[in-house]
Amino acid sequence: MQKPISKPPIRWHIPVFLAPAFLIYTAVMVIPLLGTIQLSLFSDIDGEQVFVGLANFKTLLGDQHWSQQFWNALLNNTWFFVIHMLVQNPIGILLAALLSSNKLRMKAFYRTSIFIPTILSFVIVGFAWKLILSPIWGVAPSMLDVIGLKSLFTPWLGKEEYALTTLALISVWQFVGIPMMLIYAAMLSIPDEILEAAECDGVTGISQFWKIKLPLILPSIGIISILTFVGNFNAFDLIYSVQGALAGPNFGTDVLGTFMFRTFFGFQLQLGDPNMGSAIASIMFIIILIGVSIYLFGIQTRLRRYQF
Amino acid sequence: MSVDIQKTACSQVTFRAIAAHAILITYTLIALFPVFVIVINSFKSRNAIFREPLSLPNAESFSLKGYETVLKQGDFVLYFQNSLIVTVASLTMVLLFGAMAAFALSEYRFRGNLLTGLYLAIGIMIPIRLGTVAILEMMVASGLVNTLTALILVYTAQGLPLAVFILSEFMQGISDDLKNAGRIDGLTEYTIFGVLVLPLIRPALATVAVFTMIPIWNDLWFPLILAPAEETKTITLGAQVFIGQFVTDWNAVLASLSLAIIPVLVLYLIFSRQLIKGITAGAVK
Amino acid sequence: QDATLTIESWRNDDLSIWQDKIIPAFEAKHPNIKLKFTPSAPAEYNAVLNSKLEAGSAGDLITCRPFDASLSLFEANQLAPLTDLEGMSNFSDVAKSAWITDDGSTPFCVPMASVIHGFIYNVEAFEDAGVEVPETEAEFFAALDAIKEKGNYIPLAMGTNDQWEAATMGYNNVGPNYWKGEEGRNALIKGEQKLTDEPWIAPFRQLAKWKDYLGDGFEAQTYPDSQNLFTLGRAAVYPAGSWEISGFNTNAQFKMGAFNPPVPNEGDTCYISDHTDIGIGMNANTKHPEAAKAFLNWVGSEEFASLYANSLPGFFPLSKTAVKMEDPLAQEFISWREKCEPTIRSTYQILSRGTPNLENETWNASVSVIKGAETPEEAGKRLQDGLASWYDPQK
Amino acid sequence: MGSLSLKNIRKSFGNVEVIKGIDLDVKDGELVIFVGPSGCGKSTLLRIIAGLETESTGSIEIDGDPVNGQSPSMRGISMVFQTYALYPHLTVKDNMSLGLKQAKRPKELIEKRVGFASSMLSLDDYLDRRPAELSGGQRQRVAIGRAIVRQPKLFLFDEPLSNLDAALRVNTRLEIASLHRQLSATMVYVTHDQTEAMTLADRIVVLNNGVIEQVGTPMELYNEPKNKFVAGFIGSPQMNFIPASCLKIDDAETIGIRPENILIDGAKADLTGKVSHIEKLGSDTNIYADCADAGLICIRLFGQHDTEVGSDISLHFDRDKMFKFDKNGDTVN
Amino acid sequence: MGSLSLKNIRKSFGNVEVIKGIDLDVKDGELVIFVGPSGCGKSTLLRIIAGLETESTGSIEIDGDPVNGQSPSMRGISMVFQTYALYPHLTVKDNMSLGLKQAKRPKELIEKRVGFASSMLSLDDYLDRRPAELSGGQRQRVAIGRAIVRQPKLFLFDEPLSNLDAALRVNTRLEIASLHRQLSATMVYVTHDQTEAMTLADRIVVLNNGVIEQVGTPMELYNEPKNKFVAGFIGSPQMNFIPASCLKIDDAETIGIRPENILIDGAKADLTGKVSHIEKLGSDTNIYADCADAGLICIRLFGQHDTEVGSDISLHFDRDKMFKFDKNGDTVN
Ligand SMILES: Nc1ncnc2c1ncn2[C@@H]1O[C@H](COP(=O)(O)OP(=O)(O)OP(=O)(O)O)[C@@H](O)[C@H]1O
Ligand SMILES: Nc1ncnc2c1ncn2[C@@H]1O[C@H](COP(=O)(O)OP(=O)(O)OP(=O)(O)O)[C@@H](O)[C@H]1O
Ligand SMILES: [Mg+2]
Ligand SMILES: [Mg+2]
Repeated sequence: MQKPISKPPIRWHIPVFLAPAFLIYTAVMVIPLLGTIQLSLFSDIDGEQVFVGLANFKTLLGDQHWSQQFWNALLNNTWFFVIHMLVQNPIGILLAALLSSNKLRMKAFYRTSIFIPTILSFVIVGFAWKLILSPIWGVAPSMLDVIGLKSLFTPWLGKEEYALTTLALISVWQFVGIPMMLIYAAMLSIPDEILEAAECDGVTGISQFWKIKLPLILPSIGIISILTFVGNFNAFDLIYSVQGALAGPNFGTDVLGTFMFRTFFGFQLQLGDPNMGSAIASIMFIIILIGVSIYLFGIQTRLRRYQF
Repeated sequence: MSVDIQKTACSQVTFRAIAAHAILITYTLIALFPVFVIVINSFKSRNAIFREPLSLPNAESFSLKGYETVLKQGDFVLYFQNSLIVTVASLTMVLLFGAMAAFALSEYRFRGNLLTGLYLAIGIMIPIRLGTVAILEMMVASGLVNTLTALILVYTAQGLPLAVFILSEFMQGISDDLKNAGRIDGLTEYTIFGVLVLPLIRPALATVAVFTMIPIWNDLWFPLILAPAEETKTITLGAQVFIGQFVTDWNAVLASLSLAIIPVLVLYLIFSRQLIKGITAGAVK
Repeated sequence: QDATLTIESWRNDDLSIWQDKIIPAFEAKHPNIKLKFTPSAPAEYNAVLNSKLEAGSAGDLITCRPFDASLSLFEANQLAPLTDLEGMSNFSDVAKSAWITDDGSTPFCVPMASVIHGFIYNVEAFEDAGVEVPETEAEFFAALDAIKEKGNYIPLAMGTNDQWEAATMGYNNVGPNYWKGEEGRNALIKGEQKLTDEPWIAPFRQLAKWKDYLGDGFEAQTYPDSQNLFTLGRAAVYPAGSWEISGFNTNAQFKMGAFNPPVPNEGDTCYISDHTDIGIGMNANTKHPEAAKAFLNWVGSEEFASLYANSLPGFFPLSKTAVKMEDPLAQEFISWREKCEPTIRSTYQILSRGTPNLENETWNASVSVIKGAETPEEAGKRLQDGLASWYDPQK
Repeated sequence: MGSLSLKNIRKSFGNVEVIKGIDLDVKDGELVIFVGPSGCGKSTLLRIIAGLETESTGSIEIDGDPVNGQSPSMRGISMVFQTYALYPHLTVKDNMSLGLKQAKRPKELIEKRVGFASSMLSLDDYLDRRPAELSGGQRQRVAIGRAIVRQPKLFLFDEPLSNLDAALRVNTRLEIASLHRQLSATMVYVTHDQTEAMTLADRIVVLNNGVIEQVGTPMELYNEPKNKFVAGFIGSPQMNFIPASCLKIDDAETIGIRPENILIDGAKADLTGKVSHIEKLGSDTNIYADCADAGLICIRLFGQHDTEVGSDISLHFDRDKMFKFDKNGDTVN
Repeated sequence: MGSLSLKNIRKSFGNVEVIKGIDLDVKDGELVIFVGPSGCGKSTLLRIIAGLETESTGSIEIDGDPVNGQSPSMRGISMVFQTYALYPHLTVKDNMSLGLKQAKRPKELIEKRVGFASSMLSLDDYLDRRPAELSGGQRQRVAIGRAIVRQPKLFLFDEPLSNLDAALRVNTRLEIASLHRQLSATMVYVTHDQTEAMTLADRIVVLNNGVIEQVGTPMELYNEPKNKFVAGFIGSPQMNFIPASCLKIDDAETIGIRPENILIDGAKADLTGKVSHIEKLGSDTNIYADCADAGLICIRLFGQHDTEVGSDISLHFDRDKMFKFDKNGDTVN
């Protein structure tokens, strides 16, 4: 009995696997967000939403008042990101590397402790650090005093030149658990035997990290960088809870997130302007999209993945 | 001479271990110090908090006022329960659906693969908060306002992009031979996913679970907007009562938020037990 | 018929007062109406409320921010007009001004309370330094100097981290004495005065001098820090709003007094900021308009005024009928209404409708001036330029 | 029922063509063994048959039905992977029974089959261990067990015995042979072991560099190799190749003679040389003699022999058992 | 310089003791081969020597220095893993040179050594590939290459040739032997291949179930096995074991006779039976005869023979080559 040559059957499992995520995500996230993004092309004129094309963007980038705030926020954001990349990720990788070394005791304790800040709510983080760094209640000054560095103390959160860096470091403190966890998970999947082979080859300790582990976890580092990028350019809560929506001192800690929130939802007497707000959001989105695309097409495709 | 070599060898090993512990302990202290400050202060009277923020509660300054206020105000057990239901349900959906989508994207080549991946990744780039009004309208229309379902749906949507992104990366690390062995064993694609792939990416699932859980647990915004009713209040929203316009009841805030750490910590501990070394050991040559 | 009304509010602080006093009092009178007070955090209130109104899930009764925030809700047909509400007649035009259309024809919120600015001081600190309550600016600074000299107290408890205190309890606290209250404020609105004019620069000049009397590291000092600093007895004078009274009463262990903003020269008329702050309106889409109106009428009643004012000393009723305050500090604040001219905060009406937002700019400018990052003149010029960029009468 | 037919199969990885046109028919119930040098494409071919690798061109029929594009699970095959590919998170028992469970076979049947396989493979003591806790040979046995419990019509074995010790290897080999007979299943088998290939195969396929050099029964390949490559590949130690000129034979370029067909005989010496190295295997002895022009010649003697390294040796070749190859390496008759 | 001494090594995984007290001295420059059934602990012992597994008790000396607790890199060893354990992210070349680079050896030296190893292992064409793009045998060769380029004093090989084809296996074996001579390195080697063990080893260590059964030169083990286990393990096909009673010998429990020492001789029949199965290897023929009480007996004949399955056969045993074992399996002289 000769069966006809069958065409490859439709692989129904692919849509089945994709459907639930796709549907929920589209319905609850994409459609509402599209609605919002679309607002950026409209303007409220006498209570009517009127299509104005790219006028909002023109205002945002052209109007001196808006553009000044925008560039300030973008610059701050970039600095915020730079600090995370330079401080948070290396520390996270270092901690993960230490934790994943085989013979270490008390791993679980360290891992949990270091992760605790990450599970705190912003309200608590803001409160704790404001209390600690407050010049009034003396926690930080007196601790610096113990090591004889009291003269170094200034009200970091209140000074324009330090506030953003301080906040970024607080954020690093809070989120270092994330790169740590991810890298740790990646390191766990490296088979023991490869590391044993390296041991025999005399590739141990730090050079083992550089030459064996690091290349094997590179895809995870890529993910972390992109998550840091996306997370930082969406940053909002910490700054909001420590410095408020006006992101003081003198907008020294204003990032795109706070700028957008202020504009979109309004603040104090400033009424919310969803149109301008979504224009800012759209620009944020574009910035992030560019970054992510560079990663996806330029870097991720070049990162090799290894199967174990 | 040879004995010397051994000694240095040993001391080098111990030195390395000591250095590792030193770094980790230092960082642990940095990580825990602010938490310590919060916890000790939640047991002190208001004046003591600000007079001596660093000192441990003593007979004079010890006060459970914060905790009393918290327990008196509203139904905190219910809030806890709501938070837990929302978190666990959203997590389950995020992990399951996210892993399914990630599997489809990383395992099969099909037209539109990259595009679908990008589409799902877009969600990481815009805060879902921006879609609030439309989401709220949708929930009002479907009568889901003031139900936990509304929150669960939103958090699922919010958590999916990241989950898909991270999980598909990890799924590419699973040996093809292994999945092929399954196919030859007659497993369907669904069972390959459920029986082979899911258990093997446990560390990644745990990681994603932790990442997803935290913002859900700590979120204030959507509970405030979608489910502010007494019966559906979450713990974070419940704690918010103590943050006033001009007067903040720091005792109560500290107490309620210290209490709120515990369940996430427990969840975290549960998940982090899935971070196991050598899950794929012995699979292939 | 039976109805349950939900009240939207940003007043987390008042939750227990509503639950324990106000709601039972009302329900006793209207057994078929149930009330639910559901406050949200003040910082998110506007955003949350707007979203809910837009989606149609907001409560029946809505606590109103003064001026534009509520006006825009009314214009979007989300607040119901209250023109024919009987209770409205109990309020003066000034009281209603914060919640009425620009042409003054249609009110949309029942005024609930106002707050008065001034200074609260630590009586022990004054005794310690041997100073009297200041009447004039010169006396004020002399007193601060004396306290500073003595060194036991921080003269002024204020920080700039949160920004708004500098503007609200600084600029708008001392300012009315210079711009002569309503006179200056209206002139600004009409475009007859500019923010670069002396009456508007002078308050900045005073603020600039405050720097030396603030605590170490005031740049990072937050609003709760300032409150704590004062109530823990470490600071002598607290530039205040009357809303602090109840909190301070519970937390401070020492005797407190209050004085109105000192006048520039002896014998000048004093002006105070008596700011219309809280109103309450009706959701235009409520399912129980009759019940809601019943409640709003009750809010206009004397019973409510007295109940509210005495439960929340520091929030003063706006109705025409005088209310007797039991709290001495509150009584002190309200007594200024008799000797001084009241006005509202300069930026609140009309002037903060555009971008840049004058209120927010004033926060920022006040902080800069206190820190010395900007001179009073520069600050004034910046505010004026900003305002002129969108506000036609000032162009 | 389990026949297999490959037509002009080709496969490239990137630019490199590793399978260069394979045609092969395997009859139902036949056991065919692929041999060939490392990297010649045996595993790739097996994976193509299994449907794990898509052929670049060509067609595959199993049971007469074209299966191109069909998924592995539809093809009704079992495979033992060269890399084992065990499920690391499952116990030995679950590794073996997963396929049957999936097919919803009754519990008792599963028990029985797994019991049979595990006792046949001496895995009874390890049923509850996970792969990471097994030795290399034990893992390999689990992989075999997993394949055989399913009793499909077509088995694919990729070097299934390479990590087993001699005794176990012989046993397992015999078990596979009897399984083959019992189930009359078709088997395709890759091995490097001469003994395995010679004893187990119905037919051997010699692959080289992506093409088939010769297909035939073991004895055909041994006695009538088509060319020098096959002649050299089959038989261990390898056939000796001597330039025909050394032996004054002129109808060939190269002469091939198997080590076992060389006699040490001073009287009728075809070549003389010096003993350079001796390998004693107990049952046989391999003597390597250095014969000037002819190069190193291996002589295999039955039993144990003591010959001094460096001593002179005279070799006589059994003319009947000589192979002649032309310039291209093809056999000349 | 590269001597190795193990004293009372024991190792347990959880409750299961897999190495049960091993004492062994390996002289400098010696090539010792571990053989033993799958799962008997060979790899574990090797890993203990390498320092990858910590012994539960016992001491290890390399070069006379105790190395217990020392890290593998300090012990100056090279190891070929049974599972290869190649670095997946490095090319073949880098896989081999990483160790040398790490030791900061000069570039030219690295080039030279890698060049030597890769040509010895026929890997020249694959130097720029990554492990995932190699066949099983190629991977194994890379693993060998990685071990030998470092030229340490002690080599540990875990079944290094199991995935290579016969020809390559012989070559690589010879190369390892010559490497061994050239470097006078000490080598410990695990294999399942009889030929490899017999030809390559200076001494063979027979392990069984975590203990050493016998240590000796290949011929010692072949000719004078201490017990039935060793006798059965060394030699392929396996020695035949016959109840002594069948042959009417009473100073032993069991008689062992190797297949090659059985003659087919109607005249002097010790046993008769029926041919049940024939294996033709080309160079030899194995005949399996069913001999009633004595069971299945394997007879190995040199060359090719045609015997009909089912025909009667008479077996004669060479008395000199018979082994006698007592009840405990120990050899009786
Ligand atoms: N991590 C482990 N946990 C528990 N048991 C183990 C572990 N590793 C090995 N074993 C057991 O120890 C015994 C010895 O293992 P080992 O790998 O040394 O065997 P081997 O002699 O190398 O066998 P093979 O020839 O099959 O490779 C085996 O029975 C194995 O099941
Ligand atoms: N993914 C790949 N990419 C590129 N080349 C590959 C890939 N897989 C295999 N090859 C190459 O294809 C050729 C054939 O590989 P295959 O695994 O079929 O060999 P094999 O005959 O099984 O060898 P062995 O006996 O060593 O296992 C080899 O040269 C190998 O290097
Ligand atoms: Mg292969
Ligand atoms: Mg082993």
